[in-house]
Amino acid sequence: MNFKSDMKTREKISALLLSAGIILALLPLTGNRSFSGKPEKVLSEILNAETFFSVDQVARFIVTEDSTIQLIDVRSPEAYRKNTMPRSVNIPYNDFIGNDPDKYLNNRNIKNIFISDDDYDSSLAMAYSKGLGYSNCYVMKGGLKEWTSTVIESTFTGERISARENALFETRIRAARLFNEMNSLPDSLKLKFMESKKFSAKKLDGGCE
Amino acid sequence: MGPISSLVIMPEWLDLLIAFMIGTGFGFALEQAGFSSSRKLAGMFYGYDTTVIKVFFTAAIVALAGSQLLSYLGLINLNQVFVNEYYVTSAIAGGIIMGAGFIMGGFCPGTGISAMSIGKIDAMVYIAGGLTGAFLFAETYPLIRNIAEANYKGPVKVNEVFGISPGLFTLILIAAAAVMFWLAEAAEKRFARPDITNEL
Amino acid sequence: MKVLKQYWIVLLIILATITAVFVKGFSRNSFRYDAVKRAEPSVNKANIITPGQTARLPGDILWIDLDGVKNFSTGPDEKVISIPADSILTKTYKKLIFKHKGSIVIKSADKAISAGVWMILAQMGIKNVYILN
Amino acid sequence: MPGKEKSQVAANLGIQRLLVLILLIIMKKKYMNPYLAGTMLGLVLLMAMFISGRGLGASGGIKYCVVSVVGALDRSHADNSVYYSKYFQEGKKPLTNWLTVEIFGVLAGGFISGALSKRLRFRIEKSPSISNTRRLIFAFLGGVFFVYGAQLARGCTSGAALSGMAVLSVAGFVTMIAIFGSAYIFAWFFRKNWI
Repeated sequence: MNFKSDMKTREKISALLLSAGIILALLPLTGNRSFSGKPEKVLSEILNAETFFSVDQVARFIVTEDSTIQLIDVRSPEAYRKNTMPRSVNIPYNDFIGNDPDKYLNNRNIKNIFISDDDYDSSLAMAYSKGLGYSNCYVMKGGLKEWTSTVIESTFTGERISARENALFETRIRAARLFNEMNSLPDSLKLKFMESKKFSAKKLDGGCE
Repeated sequence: MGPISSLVIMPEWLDLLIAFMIGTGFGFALEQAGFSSSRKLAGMFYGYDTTVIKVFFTAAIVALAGSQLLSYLGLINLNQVFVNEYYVTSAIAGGIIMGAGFIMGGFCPGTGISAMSIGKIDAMVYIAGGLTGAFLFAETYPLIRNIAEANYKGPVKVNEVFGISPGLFTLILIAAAAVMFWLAEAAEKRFARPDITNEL
Repeated sequence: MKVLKQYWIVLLIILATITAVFVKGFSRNSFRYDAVKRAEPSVNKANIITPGQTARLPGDILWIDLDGVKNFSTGPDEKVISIPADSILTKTYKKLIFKHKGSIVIKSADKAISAGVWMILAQMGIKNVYILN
Repeated sequence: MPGKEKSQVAANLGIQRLLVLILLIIMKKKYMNPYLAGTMLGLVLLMAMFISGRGLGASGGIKYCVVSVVGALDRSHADNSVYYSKYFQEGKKPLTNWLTVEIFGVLAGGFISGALSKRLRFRIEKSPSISNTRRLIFAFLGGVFFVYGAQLARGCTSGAALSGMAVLSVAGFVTMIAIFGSAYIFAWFFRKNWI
């Protein structure tokens, strides 16, 4: 047993760890994350036109039952219960910011489309997610207001209908039917549906379990 | 940012290869520290050899401070690192049973495995006992299930309990450890047993 | 000198750590704040103001029009600048924004643009940024 | 090209010298300096956190070995038991679990270290005042107790205490205090075994 060399190492390691501890104590650590990446790059990703889907695109996703899409409604639960987009989940904006979004966004193969009344909360949620590194996040442009005026109350006003327009209207009408079916459900059934769509935190692997 | 496993979906073989490599590092460090010797480990409880406390606390603090620093630099997301779940009753009861096992056997599972690998027969018997213990637990699980699942508090962090920043708690822990290291070396001198330590 | 010789490795590690922390902490060109905390004003909608409320904002107001048109209806002595949203982080404008003491009010006809820019500025550590409704 | 060969020989010699130096550092003392070894262990733990987002573990691997043996011997018993069945759900294989593979790594790492430091030898380590049988009986009992307790506390000294402390988990600190506290108390009863 070499006491002397042990003691020297102890002094060194104590000095090292204590200084590291002082640095850490001075840092504003909260255990939460900050944004990552270069600000310019994140900004250009947020403003990119490809980040925004039109209501017609979303209507098509709903009608074709596209399984690579997840609609995230960031409005309040009350508003969500009143008007529920088919195949959407409800994460109110304040819950979304308060929790680690990883449990909602961790599937990289799925496009997450945020929806709010207008573009405000949905864009904030999208910008927040992109800043934290989840590039698979999008916004439904115009929000539910645009959805209601374009898809639900869609009427054709014109002389002749082209094949292309016909397909568009077909999609709109089918999406509107799905939306109305969804929202004419009795409240109890709807609540049940909402419960089934609730996210549960993803369990992390670890420990000795 | 890290942990890497949350960024990319790793194929199973790579995940297991990493597990093997990390295990190798773990076993190497344990053996080099002298944890393959049961009398060295037990020495901690009689004061003649305090390697356990030195290695254990240095390791915990290095990993703790390192992970905090990496998280500040944006290299690791600590929300994605597993935090042990706190079941009050079972943590205390299990800890007490483990303490008894520690002083009887002279190893803990990790050190037992690394001692086994260099041919310590007592360690092999210890691990055989460990396998029996795991089997007994599995068979008696229905009986003690209530104890095992009592008082669940979730993955709580210490700094949240005290309401201070993780960095400050780390500093307090480091200061406590530095004092402990100093005391440990004083104890080694006071309770020195050259007859034992020279054999190890 | 003797201390330096004995402790060189300790000093080296500490120095490297401090350098890394400083580079991260003082770089204007990176995010380093707690994302949840900086996003807080948007949770209780404290970051949206109506034209009538602007008088209550602290300090001078820097008006930024993200659409590139000067159509703010404000007093004559306020600074109104027009910056397209995608060039708000170019060197000159970034300097202007960081140097400004007081409040910053951004405005765009497109709510998606003002929301995105607000989130970026807030996360970069600029306080008192508001969106004009 | 004699010049090139010469430099190659010199480079080879340099590498050899470096390897010998590393070996000498490892084998210089009987055991590594505890603080250095602790730092090494801490860095391994940090690597595990950084790469896989989890801590180290040992008792978990032992449990998975038992579970897979029971599953191989009596599958219907495993499927009917509350405890075993969760390890066979969704086609999971306990033997290719992270923790199981990790403890085989521990075996390999310990062996490499023992070989480098010339500690490979079959022997029973004990206090001279007790018999081999007594040592082995207590070792066996110790194993039974320790792993039983580790299953209850969901982790052993490495899985719960060490890894738990590194992530500031309350469970880690409580388990650590319970283990060392109880070991200090029981130490008095078993002092004959060690000193």
